[in-house]
Amino acid sequence: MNATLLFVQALNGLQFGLILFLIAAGLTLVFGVMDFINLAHGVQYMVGAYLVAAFSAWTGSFGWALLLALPTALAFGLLLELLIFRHLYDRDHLDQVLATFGIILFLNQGVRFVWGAAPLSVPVPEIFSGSVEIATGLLYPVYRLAIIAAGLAVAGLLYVLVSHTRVGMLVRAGASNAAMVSALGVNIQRLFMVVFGFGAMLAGFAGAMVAPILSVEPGMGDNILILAFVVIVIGGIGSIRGAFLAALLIGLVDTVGRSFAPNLLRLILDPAAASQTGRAIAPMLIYIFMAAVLFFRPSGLFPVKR
Amino acid sequence: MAEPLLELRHVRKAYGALVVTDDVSLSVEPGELHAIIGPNGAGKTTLIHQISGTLPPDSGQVLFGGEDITRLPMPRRVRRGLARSFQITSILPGFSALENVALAVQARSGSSFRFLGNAAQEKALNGPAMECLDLVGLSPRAYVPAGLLSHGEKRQLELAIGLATEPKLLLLDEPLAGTGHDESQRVVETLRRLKSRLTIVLIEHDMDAVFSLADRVSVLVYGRVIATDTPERVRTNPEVRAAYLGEEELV
Amino acid sequence: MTELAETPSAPAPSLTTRLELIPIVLFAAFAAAPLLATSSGAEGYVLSLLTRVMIFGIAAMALDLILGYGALVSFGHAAFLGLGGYAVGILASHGIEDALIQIPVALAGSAVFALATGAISLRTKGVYFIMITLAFGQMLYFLATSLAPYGGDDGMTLSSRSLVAGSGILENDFAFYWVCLFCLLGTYAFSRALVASRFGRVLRGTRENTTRMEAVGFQPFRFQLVAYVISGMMAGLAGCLLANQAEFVSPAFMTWQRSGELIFMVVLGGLGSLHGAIIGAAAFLLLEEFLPEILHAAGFFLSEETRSHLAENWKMVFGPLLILVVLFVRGGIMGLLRRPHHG
Amino acid sequence: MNATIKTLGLAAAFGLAAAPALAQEKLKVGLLLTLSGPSAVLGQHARDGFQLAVKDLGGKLGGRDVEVIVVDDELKPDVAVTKVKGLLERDKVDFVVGPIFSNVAVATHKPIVDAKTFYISVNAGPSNLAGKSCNPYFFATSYQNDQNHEVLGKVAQDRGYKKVYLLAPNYQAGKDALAGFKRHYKGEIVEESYTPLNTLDFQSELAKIASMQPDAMFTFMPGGMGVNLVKQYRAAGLADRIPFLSAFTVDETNLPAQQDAAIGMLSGSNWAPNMDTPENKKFVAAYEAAYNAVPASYAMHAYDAALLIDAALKATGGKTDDKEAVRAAIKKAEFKSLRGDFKFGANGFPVQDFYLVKAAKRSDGKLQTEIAEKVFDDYTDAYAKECTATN
Repeated sequence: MNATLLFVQALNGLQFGLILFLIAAGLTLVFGVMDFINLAHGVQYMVGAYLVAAFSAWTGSFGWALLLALPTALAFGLLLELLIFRHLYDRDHLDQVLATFGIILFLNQGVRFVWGAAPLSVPVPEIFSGSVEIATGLLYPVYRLAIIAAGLAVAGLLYVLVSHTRVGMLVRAGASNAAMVSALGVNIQRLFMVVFGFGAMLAGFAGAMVAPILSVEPGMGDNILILAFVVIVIGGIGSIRGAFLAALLIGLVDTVGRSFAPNLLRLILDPAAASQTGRAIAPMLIYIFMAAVLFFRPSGLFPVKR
Repeated sequence: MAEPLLELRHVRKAYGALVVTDDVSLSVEPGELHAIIGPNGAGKTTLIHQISGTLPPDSGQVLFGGEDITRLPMPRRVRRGLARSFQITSILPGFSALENVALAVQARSGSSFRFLGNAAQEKALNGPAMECLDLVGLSPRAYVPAGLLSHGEKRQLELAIGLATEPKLLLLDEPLAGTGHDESQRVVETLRRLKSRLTIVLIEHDMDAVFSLADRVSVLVYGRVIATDTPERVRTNPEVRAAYLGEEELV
Repeated sequence: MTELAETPSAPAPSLTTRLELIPIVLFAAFAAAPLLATSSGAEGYVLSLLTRVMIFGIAAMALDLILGYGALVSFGHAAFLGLGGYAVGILASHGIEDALIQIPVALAGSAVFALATGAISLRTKGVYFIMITLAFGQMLYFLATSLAPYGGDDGMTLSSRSLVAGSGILENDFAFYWVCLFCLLGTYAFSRALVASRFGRVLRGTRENTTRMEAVGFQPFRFQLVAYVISGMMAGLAGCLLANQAEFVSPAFMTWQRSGELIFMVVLGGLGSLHGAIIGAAAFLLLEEFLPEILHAAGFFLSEETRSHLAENWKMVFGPLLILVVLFVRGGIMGLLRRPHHG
Repeated sequence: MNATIKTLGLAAAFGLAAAPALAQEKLKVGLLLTLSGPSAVLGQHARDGFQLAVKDLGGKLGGRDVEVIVVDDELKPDVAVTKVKGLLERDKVDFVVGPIFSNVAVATHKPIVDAKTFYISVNAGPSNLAGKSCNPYFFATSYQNDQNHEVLGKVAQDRGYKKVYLLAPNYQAGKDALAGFKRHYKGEIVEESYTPLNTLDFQSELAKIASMQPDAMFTFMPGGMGVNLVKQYRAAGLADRIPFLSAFTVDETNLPAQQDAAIGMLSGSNWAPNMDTPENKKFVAAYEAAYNAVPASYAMHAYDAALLIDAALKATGGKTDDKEAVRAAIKKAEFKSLRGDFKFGANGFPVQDFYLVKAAKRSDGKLQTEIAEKVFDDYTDAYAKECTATN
C-alpha cells in the first residue's frame, strides 16, 4: 500500500466520481425541480454512448462524433419529454417509476434491435491515446486525465450556470419551492423542458466520454442509474453541490475501498479471513456508506427542501 | 386561583436573526377560554407549534399541569390531554367523518396493536365518536368521506377530532379561517357550547368571535406578549391599539 | 344518534359488495385451475406456472400491505424472498428438511431483518426511504453471493422439496399447488383482517396524513415498523415457497431488479386492494411468459423470420404497454375493473 | 428459421383447450439459452450454431423432421425452471440443449433429468454436474468449467513464470476459474484479486499490476467486463510488458468490440475458428455467411450438439422411446466433431484436446482466435473420478 498506488487509486476514484456526477447532476435537478423520478435517465447515458459509437464509425473521428452526439442526445431527451414525461409531472411517483421503467425496457431492447447484442467499441481519440508515466512502470492513460479535465470543466460550468444566471436562479428556487417559482409568473413548462433537456444531454455526454474506455452494450445504464440515485440521495435531492461531493465520495469509496479493504482488514483478521471478508464487503461498501449517511442525515448531506 | 393548566416560561425561538418567539411567558387557567391575538406575522402559529410539540423552542419551558413537557413529542403530549387543531385543515380525506373521529377515540382507548376484528364496527369506538360529531353538529354527515365535506364542515370535524382525544386543553389554530359567515356562526356556537367543558386556547383573526368568546386575551406582537387581560381591558389598552393601528377590527 | 354506529361505515355499500366479486372470482379461478391443468396435457407446466403466480402474489401482496396501505415504498423487498429461500436451502443442506422447522426459522429470520433494517429505514421519508431499503437489499444480495459453502453466486439445488411433518407430500405438484393456494388464501384473509383492524386503520391513517395521526396521539413510527415486519415475514414465507417451487435457491431471488418487479406488480394491479397485487403478479408473470408467443401468433401475416424477430424483441412491446397503462389507466388493472361500476 | 413457438400453453394456462394429440413424427428439441440482457450474444451464437447444423442436415435430425423451440432463460434461474417445465410438459421435447450459464444449469438440471429427458450442455459445465451430481441424462459437448483455465495454468507453469497476478469477478465462476488455474500452476501468486460482478473499470487493479510487476497475469472476465479489461489493459501500456492470459475473455463474442487491443493476447480453448479440418472450414464459412460474425466456441458446441443428436438417432433408427438405447448411442458419439478428436468420458463430459489460442487479425480485417499450441491431449476433467453414476 504505497503512496503512489494510493495516488493512482485516488485519481481513478476522482475520474469515476466525475462520470457519476455528470449523470447525477441531471437526475438531481429533474428530481429536485420537477419532483419527477426519472428511471430512464440511465438509458440516456447508454444512448449517448451508442450515438458516439455510431457517429464515430460513420465519421471516423471521435471529435466529430461527440459534436454530433450531444445535440442528438439533447433532441432525444426533448423528444422523450414531449412524448411521455410531460404527461407524468402531476402524477404519483409510482406512476412515474412504472412508465420510465417501461422506457428502460423499450430502449434496452431497442438498441439491441438496431445495433445487435454484442458490445460495440469506440477507439480512443488519437491525440489522447498515449499514457503518462506517473512513477516508474506506472502508466496512466492520457484519455482518463482528459475525462477528469472535462468532468471538472463541466462541473465548473454548471456551478456558474446555477449560481450566476437567471435560469440557474430559477432552477435553485424551483428545487426548494416549485410552487413559488410558478407563482412568480415563470413559464414553468419551459423551465422544465430546459432542465430536462440539459440533464439528458449531460447524461449523454457522460456516456459519450466513457464509450472509448468501456464497452458499449445494452443495459449499460442500469447499474449506473442505481449508483446515480445513491449519489443524489447522499448529496440531498436537488443539490448540485451535494451531488458533486457525493459523487466524488462514492467514486473514492468504491475505488479505494475495493483495493484496500482486504489490506485494512488484515490488520484485525488473519490473511485468509481478511481476503474472504474483504471480498464479501467490497461490493457492499457504497451501500453501507449510504445507509450510514442516511442514518445520521435522513435528508442527505445538503438537504434543499424544508 | 388554582395552579395554571398550561404555563409558558420565557419561551424563545429564532430563525437566524429573526426572533419569532421572544421571551414569551403565559399562563392558562383551568376552565378558561384564552385567546391569543396579534397582527399577521406576530408569531402566533409558531407559538402554537411549540405548545403542541411540532417545533422545539430554543430556550424556555412549557409546563402542562405542572409537568415540564418542553421536550416531549406531540403524540405524548396528546396522551397527556393536550390536543390541537390546525390552521390549514388537517384531516384524513379518504376516511369518513366518523372514522376520522373514531381514530382519535381509538388513540386513547386501549391498544391499537390489535390485528384482528373490524375496527369500523367497534361500538366502543363509534359510540363516543358519534357523540363528538353530535357536539359539533356533524352527525348527519358521519358517513361522508371527509375529503368531500365543505370547508366549514371540515373545520367542525377538526374540532370533533380534537374533542375525541378527551383533552384537558384544546389548542385551536384559527378555526374560523376561510369559513363563510353562516359556517363561522356555527363554529362559534359550537365553541360556546364547549367552553364550559374544557380549557381552550384560541388563536383567531376574527375579532368579533374572539371578544364574544374569550375569558382572557393575550396580544402577541413581533413575538412578544404585550398584554394579557380581559377582553374589555385589552380593547382599551393603548399599546395594543398602537400595534393594531390602521387595522379596523379593533375600532 | 349512536345506533347509527352499528351500520357499516362505507359510504356506498353496494359498490363494495360488487367489488368483492373480484377476489371471489380470482380465488375460484385458482381453485379450478388444477382440474383444467389436468385436461391440458401439460399439467406440470401449468401448475408450476400458476404456483409461481401465487407465490409472487403473496410477495406482491406483502408489499402492497406497506405500499398501498402505508405509503412505504420498499425497494428491497426481494431480500425477504431470498431470506425465506435461503432459510429453506441452508437448513436442508444441514439435513433439516421439515417445513415445520424451516418456515418458522424463515419467518423469524425475516422478522429480525425487517425489525433491524426497518428501524433504521423508517427514520427517512420518501425517496430516501426507497433508497435506504434498496441499500439493505443490496447488502443481503452481496452477502448471499459470498456464501461459498451454499453455492455463492450459482446458488444451490435442493435435493427435494421440504417435508411436512416427515412426509414428502409436497413432491406431488398438485399437493404443492394446494399448499400454495392455502398460503395465498391465508395471507390474503389475514391481510384483509389486518387492514380493517384497529392497527390497519392507524396504518391507513398515517398514509393519508402523518401529522394528523400524531396530533391525535399516535406514534406512526411504531405502526409502520410493525407493518414492515409483518410484510417482511409474509414475503419471507413466499421465499420459502419459491425455493420449493424452483427446488433451487440463488442470489438471483433478491436482485434489485426483482424488488423493482415486485413494486411493478403492485402498481400494475392497483395499489391498496390486496387482490389487486395478486392480479398484478399474475398479469406480469403471464405476460413475461406468453407475450413472445402472443406476438408470434399476432404476426401471422408476417414472414416466419419477422415473426420470430418480433417474439424475441417482446420487451419492445412490453415497455410501451406499461407506459400506456400508466398514461391511460389510472389505478392499474383494478382501476380498469372498477371503472364500469362507477357509471 | 424453424423456431416455432406454440400458443398451446397459453390456452392451457387459462384452461381453454385440451391439448390435441400431436402427431409424434416430429422430433422436438428445446434450446434453453440466455437471449436477453447483457450476455445475450453468447446465447445467440449457440442458437445460430444449432440452427445452422439443423439447416445443414436438411431440417432433419436422425432422419426425423425436427422442431426447434427456442426459449430465453433471461439469466434468471427461477424463470429458467418454469420455462424448462414448459419445454418438458407443454412442448414435450425429446432433448434440451443449453444453457450458457452454470447457475441456470444447476437450477434446471433436476427437473430435466427427473423427467428422464436428455440434457446436452453447450457451455455450462459446473463441477458438481461433472462430479458428485453427475447424471446419466446429462451430457456436455463443451467442457468442464475449469478446463480452459487449467490450460493457462499449465502454460504459465511450463513457461516458468515465477509470479502471476490473478483477477476474476467476485462470484462462483470467478472463484472456480482461479482454482482451475492453480491446479497446474505451482509458482507464486502475488495477488488474487476479485472485482465486484459487472465492474466496468479496472484502473485500480491495473495500477496494482503495474506496481507489482508480475511475470504474467491471468484473468477470467466474460462479456462486457472482458471488453473493458482488455481495452484498459492495452491503454495502460501493460499488454506489451506483462503477458495477458485469459479464458472466456478474448473470444469471438468479445473480439468485435475489443478490436486491435486484443491482438496477441492468449487464451485457452478446445477449438478455434482456424482449426484445420474440412468440416470446420465449411462450418465457419457458412456461419459467417449466414450471421455476419465469426463463430465463437458456443456456436461450435451447439453445432456439435446437433450432430450428436443426429448421430445418436441414426443409430436408434430415429426412435427416442428406449432411453437406454439412446444413451448408448449418444455415448458412442459417432459423429465428426468440428474440433476433431471427441469422445465422452464416464461422466458425460468430453475427453478432448485443449489448445493455447491467440487473438489475431485475419486478412479480411476480422478478428479471431487462432491455435498457438496444443497443451493437453485427450484430457479428462478433474471431477470425473467423483462421478459414481453409471453413465
